[in-house]
This record gives sequence, C-alpha cells and structure tokens, in this order.
Amino acid sequence: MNPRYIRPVVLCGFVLLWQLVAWALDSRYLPSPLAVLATLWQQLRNGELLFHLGVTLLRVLVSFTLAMLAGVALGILMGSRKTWDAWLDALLILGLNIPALVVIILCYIWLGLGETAAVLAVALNKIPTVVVTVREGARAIDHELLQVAQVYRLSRWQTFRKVYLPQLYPYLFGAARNGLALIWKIVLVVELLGRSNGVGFQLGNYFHFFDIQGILAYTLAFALIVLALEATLLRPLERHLNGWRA
Amino acid sequence: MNPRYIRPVVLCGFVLLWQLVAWALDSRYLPSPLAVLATLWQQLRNGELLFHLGVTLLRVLVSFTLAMLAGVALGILMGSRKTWDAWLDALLILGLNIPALVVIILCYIWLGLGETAAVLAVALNKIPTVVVTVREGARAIDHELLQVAQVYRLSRWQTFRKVYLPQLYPYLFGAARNGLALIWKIVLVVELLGRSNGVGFQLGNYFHFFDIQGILAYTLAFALIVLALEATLLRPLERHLNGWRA
Amino acid sequence: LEKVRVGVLEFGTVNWEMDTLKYHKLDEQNGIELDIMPLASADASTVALQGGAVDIIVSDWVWVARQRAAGQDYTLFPYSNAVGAVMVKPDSGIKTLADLKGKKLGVAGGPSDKSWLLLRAYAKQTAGLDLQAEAEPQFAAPPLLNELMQRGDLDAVLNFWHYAARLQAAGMQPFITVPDVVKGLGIDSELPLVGWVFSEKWANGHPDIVKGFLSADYAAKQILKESDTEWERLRPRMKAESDTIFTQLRDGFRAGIPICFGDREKQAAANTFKILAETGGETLLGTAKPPLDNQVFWSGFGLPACAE
Amino acid sequence: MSFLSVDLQHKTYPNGVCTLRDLRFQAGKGEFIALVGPSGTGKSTLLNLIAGLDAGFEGRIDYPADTTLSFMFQEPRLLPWLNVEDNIRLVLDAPSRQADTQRCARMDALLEQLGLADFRASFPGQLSGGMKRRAALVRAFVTQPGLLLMDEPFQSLDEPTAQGLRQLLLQWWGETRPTVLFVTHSLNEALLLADRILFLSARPAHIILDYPVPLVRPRPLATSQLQPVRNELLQQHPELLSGIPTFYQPACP
Amino acid sequence: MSFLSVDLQHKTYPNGVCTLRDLRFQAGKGEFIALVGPSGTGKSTLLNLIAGLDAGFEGRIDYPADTTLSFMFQEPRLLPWLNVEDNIRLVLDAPSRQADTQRCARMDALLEQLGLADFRASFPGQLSGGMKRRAALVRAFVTQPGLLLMDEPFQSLDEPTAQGLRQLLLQWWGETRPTVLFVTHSLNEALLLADRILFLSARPAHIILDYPVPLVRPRPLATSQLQPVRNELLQQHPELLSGIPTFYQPACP
Ligand SMILES: Nc1ncnc2c1ncn2[C@@H]1O[C@H](COP(=O)(O)OP(=O)(O)OP(=O)(O)O)[C@@H](O)[C@H]1O
Ligand SMILES: Nc1ncnc2c1ncn2[C@@H]1O[C@H](COP(=O)(O)OP(=O)(O)OP(=O)(O)O)[C@@H](O)[C@H]1O
Ligand SMILES: [Mg+2]
Ligand SMILES: [Mg+2]
Repeated sequence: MNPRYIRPVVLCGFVLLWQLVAWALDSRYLPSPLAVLATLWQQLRNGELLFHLGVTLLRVLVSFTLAMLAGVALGILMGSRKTWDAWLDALLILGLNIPALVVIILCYIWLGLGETAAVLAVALNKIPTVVVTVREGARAIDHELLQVAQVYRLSRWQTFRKVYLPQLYPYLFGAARNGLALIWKIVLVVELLGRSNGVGFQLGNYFHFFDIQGILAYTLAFALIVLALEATLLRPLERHLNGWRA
Repeated sequence: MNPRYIRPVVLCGFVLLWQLVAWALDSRYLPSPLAVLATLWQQLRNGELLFHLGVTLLRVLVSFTLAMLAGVALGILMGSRKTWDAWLDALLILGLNIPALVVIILCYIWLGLGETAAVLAVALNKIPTVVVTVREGARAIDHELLQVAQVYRLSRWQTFRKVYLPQLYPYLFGAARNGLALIWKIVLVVELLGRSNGVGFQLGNYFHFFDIQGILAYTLAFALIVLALEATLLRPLERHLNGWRA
Repeated sequence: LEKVRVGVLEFGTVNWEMDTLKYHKLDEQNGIELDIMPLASADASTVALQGGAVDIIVSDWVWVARQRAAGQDYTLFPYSNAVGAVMVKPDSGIKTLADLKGKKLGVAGGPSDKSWLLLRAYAKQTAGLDLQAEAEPQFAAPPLLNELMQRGDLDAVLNFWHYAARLQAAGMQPFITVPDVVKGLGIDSELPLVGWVFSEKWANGHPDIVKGFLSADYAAKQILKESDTEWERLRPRMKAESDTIFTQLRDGFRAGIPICFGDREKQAAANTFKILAETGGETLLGTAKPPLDNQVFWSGFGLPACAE
Repeated sequence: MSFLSVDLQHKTYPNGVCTLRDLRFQAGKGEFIALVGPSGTGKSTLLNLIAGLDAGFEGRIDYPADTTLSFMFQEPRLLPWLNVEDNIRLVLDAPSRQADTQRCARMDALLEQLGLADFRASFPGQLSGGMKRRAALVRAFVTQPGLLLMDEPFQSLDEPTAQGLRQLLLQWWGETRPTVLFVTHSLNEALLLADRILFLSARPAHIILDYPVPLVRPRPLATSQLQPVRNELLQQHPELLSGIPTFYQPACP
Repeated sequence: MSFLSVDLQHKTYPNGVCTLRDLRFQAGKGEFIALVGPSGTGKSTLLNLIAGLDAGFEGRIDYPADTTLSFMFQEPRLLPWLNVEDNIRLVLDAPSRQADTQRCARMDALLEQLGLADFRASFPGQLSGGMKRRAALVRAFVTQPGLLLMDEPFQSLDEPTAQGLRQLLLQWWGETRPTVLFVTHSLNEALLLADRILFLSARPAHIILDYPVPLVRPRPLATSQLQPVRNELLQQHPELLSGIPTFYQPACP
C-alpha cells in the first residue's frame, strides 16, 4: 500500500474497531466513537471545548518551550563536561523523581494560585526528563567531527548548528515527542488541583461524574491536535533532517 | 576536587541550604530537612514506610520490566521497518497522548480494582514513551556495521547483542532513567485512585491534611532509593559500557 | 455472617464512624461482617464502586441522580447533614453576600459542587449577585484552599465542613453555612446531602445486609453522639493538631448526624434539586432532569427516631 | 569449471547513479583475481553485490550457497565498542565456525605477525589508522573463507609492512586456496599477486581488459623485476592507466 | 628563519602508550616537509598536536598565532548530513574567511578538477571511498592556509588521479607557499614533493634521519627517474624502510 495512505487507513480502522467493540459490549464505560464525536461536536458548538482547549494549549506551549530550552542547555552542558555532570547529577536525579504532585503543590503555595505557578510547575516537572535524554546524546557526540570544526576555525554558532546539533536530532525528537505527552499529562493534574479552566479542570468534572464520553471527547480533541502536529510539522521535519540517511 | 566526592558534597550542600532556607522562612510549607528526617525515621520505625514503599517498589519493578520489554521490542521494530512504522505510528501517537487518568480509570473498570489493573495501567502509560525514544535510536543505526555482521554470518542473537544493542545504549539509558521517573509518577496516581496501600495512597492521605513533612519524607525515601540505584547500578553500568569512548 | 465491603477515605470522617462500628463489634451484632477498604481520594471510592471492588461508598445524591439518569441503578441512604460553610477572616469586612463582589472566593469540589451552586442561587436571589461572574471563584483542592486562605491569598473560602472546622480553629469565622443557604432558599427542612450509596439491585438481593449495615451504622452514630470517651479513643485517627480543632471536629460531626428522613426531607431534596438544575444546568446533571427520581433514596430502611 | 559467475546488466543506485553496466566475468575455484579501475567507478559496489549486501541490481551472481565469505571492506569497519581481540573473536564465534583452540591459536599467531599482540585489549579508537586496518586484516584472515573479497586492503600501510602482508596473503592463499577478488589501485601489487587482472572502465564500469598475468609463482618481490611485464602491458594498452577514460559512456536504461 | 618549531619531550596517551619521544625539528616558512615512518608510530598524533587538537603532551610547539590551518585527516571526516558542496561551504563560511565570489569560483574549479562537479549535491554516504577523499581534499585546498597538514592524502586513489593531484598540490603550493607537513608511506611520493623528508623511528617516534631532497624543481614525474636518488638513499641508510626497526626502544618516563 502507498505509505501515504497507511496512516489514515489505520486511524479509520481503529475507529471502526472501537465502534464495533462498543456495539458488542454496549457498556457505558466504552462509549462508541459516534457518541464521543457527538459530544465533541456539541462542546465545540457551545464554545466550551475551544475555550478550555485553548487555555490548556497555551500553557502547554509556554511550558514546553521553557522546558526544552532549559533542558537542552543543561543536557548539553552535563553531557559534554564531566565536572558539571558530577556537580549537577545528584540534583538531576532528585528533580527527576520528585512526584509531580509535590512540585505542583509547592509551586501553588509559594507562588499563589496563578498562571506563573501552573506553567512553572509543569516546566519543572519536564526539564529533568529532557536533560536526561539530551545528556545521553551529548555523551555520544563524535569528537572527530568536532575536531574538523576546530581546525577550520568555525564560529561557535556554526559548530553548534552544523556539527553538534545534527548529532543530537534523534535525541531532540525523542525528547520533544515524549515532552509534549508528559506536559499534557502534567498540565491536567496542575489544572485539576488549582486552575479554574483548561482541559484538566474539565476532565476533573467529567471524572467526578464518571462521564467517560466527555473525557474521551476532550482526549480525542487533544490527540487530533497532536496528530495534526505530527503530520504537518514533526514528521516532515524529521524526514527532511534525516534525508542523508536514506 | 576528586570527582568521587563531588556527588556526596553536592547532596550535603543541598540539604544544608534547604535547612538554612527552612530556618530563615520558618514556614510550615517548607519543613526543615531535620524534621523530614525525623518523620522518615519514625515512619521507618513503625514499619509503615517500609510496607508502603515495598508495595510501591514492587509495582514499579513489574511495570518497568513490562514496559521496557514491550517498548524496546516495538521501538526497534518501528525504527528499522518503515512499513511497520507507518502502520503503528498513529496508534503510538494516540497512546502517547491519552491522559494517564483515562487509562487508569479504564483499566480499573475493565479489569477490576486489582494489582493486574494497576500494573497494567502503569505499563500502558509508559510503553509509548519507550517506543518513541528507542525508535529514534533504531533509525540512527549504522548499517555499515550491520553489513559486517551479515558478511561474517553472525547469528541473529550475536548481531543483536554485539552490533545492534551497543548503538542503542544511549537511548536505552535515557528511556530507563526517564521511565523510572515517569512510572513512579504514574504509580502514585494509580495508587491514589484505587489501591489501599503504597506510597501514592500514603501521599494522598498526607495531602488530605496538607502534611508536607510527611509528603517530603516519602519523597525522600524514594529519591534515596533511586540515588542508590544510580550509584550502584546505572552509573557503573554506563561507565562500563561507555569505556570505549574515553 | 455476610460480608459487606465499604470503601472509605483512610483519614476521612466516615472512617471515624466505621472505626467505632468495628471497635464495638456492631457489625457482628447486626449479622454482618464489615470489610473496610481504605482509599486515598474521593474519586477512588467512585472508581471502586463502579469497578465492583466495594459494595457501599459515601457520595451525594446529585451524583446518584446523575448516575441513575445514565442507566446505573445506584441509590442512597442519608449519612450526614454536615456540609460546608463559607469562611472569612474576622477583619475581612465581608458582612453580606453583596460584599463578596470582586472578592477572591476559594471553592472546594469544583464548579459543580452542590454547596457552591446553592450559594450562587442564594446570592442571585437575595443580592442579585452572580458570584460566578462578579466574584473571583478559585477552584482548587480542599487542603490547598485551606492553606491559601490561611496565607491570606483568598478573601473567603467555601470548603467542606471538616476543613471549615480547621479554619475556624485557626481564627476564621463562618460567614454563612450551607444549611443557612438552604433555609434562605425557602427549603424548610433538614437536608442531607451525602449518604451511603449502593446498587439498588444488589440491595434488593441482599436486604438483610443493607438493613444490618445501616442499623449498625445508626448504633455507631448514637455512640458518637453521646460518648465523649469514644471521641478520645478516636482522637489519633482525627489528626487534630489542637484541642480546639478536636472539639470543632467533634461538634461538627455530631451536628451533622441526621435525625430523621421522611417525606418532608425527600420533598426538600426534590426542591433543592430543582434549584440545582437551574443553576448547574447540564454540566452538573448530565442527562438527569427534574423532578428528582424517587428511587434516588433507598426506602428499605428508616431511621428509628422518626419512625412514627 | 567456474566457481563464481558474475553476469550484471546494470546496477543503478536509487539516486539515479549508474555504476555497473554489462559487467560479466567468471572465476575458477581458487583463482586470485585483481580488480583495477579508476576511483568512483564501482569496484566497491561490485564487491557489495557479490557479498549479497545489496540485492537491488539487474543480473545474476552465482556461487555455491555454502561458500563462507570474508570481506575486507575499504574502511576497517571494526566495532568501536569491542577491543581488538573481541572484534576478532566475534567472527570466530559465528555459528558456522565455532571457535576452537586451533582457530584461537591462529588468531594469536596473526596478531603477533601483524604487530598487534600488545594491542589485543585496545579499542579501535585507540589505534592508528594502519593498525585498524591490520586488525581488520586479521579478522578477514582468521576465518577460513571459500571466497575472499578485499577492497584495497594494504592502503595506508608503510611499504615494508605492506610487502610483508602481501607475502603472508600469498602464503596463506597457497595453503587454503580460497577464491580471491582483490581491488587495488597499484598495478605492481596486482602483478605481484594475481592470476588475472580485470581492468575496469570509468563509470558505468565494465571490463575493458581481462589480463592473465604472465608470471610464474613464486614471483619476484622487487618492483624493478616486475617492470618489464608492466611496461609491455602499458605499451599494448596505453589507455589502461591514463586517468578517466571517456571512450565508453553509454546511459543506463 | 623558522616558522614552525616542534620540541617534544614526549606524548603519552592516557592508557600509557608512549608515541612520541624526544622529537624535535623546525620548519621554515613555505617549506614542504614529508614525514615517513612505520604504521602506528605517531605521525597522526604529531599532526594532531601541531593542529592544537590535543594539549596533553610534554614540550612546546610554536608557530605564529594568526596562522590559518588546513588539515586533511587520515580519514575524510566529512559531515555525513551535509552534501559535498555544503561540506566545503562550511569551512568557507568560517568567520576568518568570509566566502566571497573568488573563493566560490575556486571551489567550483576544484570540484571540476577533482571530478566531483556532478556530485555537489550528493551526501558523503553516496560517494565512493576515493570520492570522499577527493571531497576532503577540496575542503583542505579551498581555504588558503598558512600551514597545511596532510595525513596520507592520496591513498586510496587510482594512480593517474593521484598523480594529477600531486601536480595540482605542487602548483598550488608554488602559488601561495604555505608550510606543508605531508605524511606518506610512499618514498617516491615524498621524493617527488618535499624539500625535506623526516624519517621517523618506530614507536616511540623520533627523527632518525632529516633528509633534504637533492632534486631541483620541477621534478621528474616518472618513478623511474626518481630511482637513482632513491637507491642512493637506501644504500646509505638501509634501515630506513626495513620494517619496524628495533634499535631504539627507550621507555617513557
Ligand atoms: N586515543 C588514543 N588512545 C590511546 N592510544 C592511542 C590513541 N591514538 C593513538 N594511539 C596510539 O598511538 C600510537 C600512534 O598512533 P598514530 O595514529 O599517531 O600512528 P600513525 O603513525 O599515524 O600510524 P598510521 O600510519 O598507521 O596511521 C599507536 O600505537 C596508537 O595505538
Ligand atoms: N549509497 C549510494 N548511493 C548512491 N550512489 C552511490 C552509493 N554508493 C556509491 N555510489 C556511487 O556509485 C559509484 C561507485 O561507487 P564505488 O564505491 O563502488 O566506487 P569504487 O570503484 O569503489 O571507488 P573508489 O576506488 O573510490 O573506492 C560512485 O559514483 C558513487 O557516487
Ligand atoms: Mg571503493
Ligand atoms: Mg596515522
């Protein structure tokens, strides 16, 4: 099959299967995709979905950017300098393993129930995971190629852009994909605990009443956005950057 | 400074700083490390901590193993076979971006409120992130070295063990570290929502009374375990495997 | 002895009662064996009930009404009348509902919380104030709200009774309680909001268990109502930081013990439901619509005090 | 009787570069064939096709299915995470040739002969360019292949070492008689080693001369003694080493 | 006047391998020096030290601080994710030498001369071994360095191509007169190109003969005409190319 059609076919197949299973089980814990779509549509029409999704996406965007910038910088530092690694490693492990809940609560308490606290809490949860991934990449850097850059006196920026970064791409893509997913998971908890809008806030409501249909409708909306992002941005970018491997 | 001492020094420095800040602020939202240690000790003495921590660690262990095995297998498959990637990619993105909460609820409802459901829910949350990381590694595999294996007719297992896997190590370490952290985060939610023991259950109770001291005591206990794991297992292993890079 | 599995918050108020029940072997005396499943969050108990891990949990009748409308046959028997209160600082200057305008008001339980909806209806009715739009409601987890209130980040907070009790011990004052609000809305009766929730089908299949459990629970309540020594025994469970908090919690609990549940109360609930439906709309009720389904309340048991 | 038969219509890479076209030859069992041709014509490509590493071509390549292969690639291609000894043991442990004491002794002898005995425990990153190449040679020699493919094996080695290795190769070939395809840029080397020399044209490569070397073995080692044969060959075929010949440039289909 | 002065007590790698010991020489500005020595002795190590890529040694290496360098490594070391043209442009765009039209024209000419004009857009992975090497040569030539380090640059190229490149190198050296250090295993190549040949001992490397080439420029291109000089040299110093000499093996401190 032409690979361009595989993805849509898989998605349709998935929805179809879901519909069939939903019919067969006829359980309120597995609403049919049609019902979920209906809820989605209704929420879309009355504007709630767009509002909450918009708010959440904004938070995701800001904290994603923050976390990637800080995480990549720290990851490269720790991966390329042994001393920095030794100094920061223990704190990294601590940061990595503090429960999200703790960070969120402390942020809310110290910074108040505001956007700053919310976004910061998410970013803080995310940064260590980016560092861990990128650090591995920086450790695996090919020094022979860096020597080329050094001998020919490339500027720091050129060396970074053309020699260093391309070796990190696989790690960056991994970190970005996982990062988006993790942030989305944490933003929900953050919103559940202390915001008055956003998808997490809505999901909290739905969860309280066990409205799985509503939960799935919001999940679907976010998943569709990520799928679109994959198809229009991440995948083409990755294909472009990996052209030389073919 | 001798690098062997840096890590302990950093940890002590961190605790000292924390103690100072705690004294200066004198706020119940930032209990001093001494107070936290006291709680830790008390919980240790009365056996509660060991019990809950033990239960949680067992869940972490089982779901970590499950998730790494499934994730690495799928990641290699998708990274090395374009067709499989096209077929599974959309589902991977969906799996990656389903909120943890949704998976957990559905597992509990469909499988009943038992250990199977808990462990499965955690593993399901984790698998896609392993796949995403390992897939990038598999895409970056050096085919020239695989050709050596092919020409000299190495067995499949040898090829995998000696030629393929070493190229994946950086990705595997990234996935393992992040995985441990993520699983720990999710296991807490899982326990919060449907188990009668474990650290998540205890943290929920502490949160109920806003007992930050208790929360930090449990956090500390887990962090210490991970730090020990890093020092005795992960770091030496990584150093051993990376010996050739020196 | 027949087993009955009950899901309760490990450190919630319900567990005090269960502890007393167990301690005095009231379950055996009533022909059942109580099996307590401790849980760490309110949502965990609903998951447990729907997942079939427990037979009985505590929830509220709006939740039951909504689940029934969605095809679940849950039913409820009153457990407590104690609900929340709006707490303010003594020097906050908030005297009337109108003073809440533009104030930061913490709300526990989310925008669909019953107390919050009733408060909104009341404010609308008496002060013409739309709290949702004209005050600044902040929805957050109850313990977090308590802390933020004590830090002065909030001007007022609507919280569950045992959290409110702690705030009162910390020097805050109740500005208005939910019973006040209910009364103000013209509902002239005791109104239980939370209760034991179980499946109607299961209850019909095991009427003796339900009866036994509810009787045992009633007996436990009576002990807690009368005996101070019993409270001393429970004290470690309550995690009361001070005597004041301890007393507040004890008295609050006692005040919430329902005395009677008859037609009058059911009517009150139906009226309240109408108000909730107006304020909360579909977000709150889902597919449920007034009038309130009669079967929401379990009729297989009556409180002895109003048997007549 | 022919052991290896190559009959290629053409090999075109996905990006459209046509490297081999109408390239045909046969090799007898135990024959030593040298391949000489300009840089970038398709010599390495040809060896890849013969080794079965690339199935995207038009034509046929036949040799007995149970033939064991050794391939000395153009670059050493050692596994950087295995030390010299482990790199060699890896191919010794392959299922088709369980490492026995005899083979291990052979490995030790080869490491000694190639001056790597002190570097058994070194990782490839700690070796010089020539040492990596020597380690790869040990790897190729230690297994006893029926078909040996060598892609400029002695480049980047100093003359005495290279000369010693040539002798070693000849001696070993005399003992076990594998069929050898040997790519080189040095006509002298080809004259010294091979039974036949196949001269390849520029891309797309085909054979412009199939030259049986008219020298008896053992052959003279000094270059000066090869000179007459070399001169005669170049006199008859002046185009052979005249750089990139342009007289044959058909397009691929 | 000396341009480059090398005065090394020793260079020992962290794993204890001692490669250079008491190695001292000076090079005048514009001098062309060839380095000849057995495989694994420390020639690449020496070039690395001179290029400033490794500071872990005892001794001094001096040359003017503003000297621009080119280094043709032993392996091509192209960036695999940049195509041929971008690999070259990368060094053209370095801050010290902004790419101007003249330099770009130079790049085009070189690509043409080295037969890579049709492969500007190819990635290194799509080139043959010799083509990669030629691309790396373009990269080294296109910048106009004051000090040019070349580590066996013409290995793995067919003879006509290599010969053409030697001429090109000589012509270009005549025009811009960089100081050149040229590692080679071919005595003929060294005799053809260099003003002086430094013969290195086996590891730990030091200079066993500093030989000024007694030939006027332009020199004969045919090997046969170099033969008398070569023979005389080898007669005087029979140990030079006799494989790995063992007469000097002091331990490092
Ligand atoms: N990174 C390293 N770590 C340890 N030892 C090294 C390292 N690099 C090189 N060596 C050792 O230093 C010695 C000299 O290496 P070098 O690469 O300089 O040799 P060379 O003269 O260039 O040889 P060739 O002609 O084979 O390229 C070798 O014995 C090698 O094992
Ligand atoms: N993977 C590839 N994709 C596209 N073209 C390729 C690929 N590999 C080789 N080529 C092209 O095929 C031609 C022949 O390459 P090959 O490596 O076989 O040459 P060669 O004869 O071995 O040359 P050399 O003596 O320089 O090693 C070259 O023009 C090269 O550009
Ligand atoms: Mg080749
Ligand atoms: Mg070298």
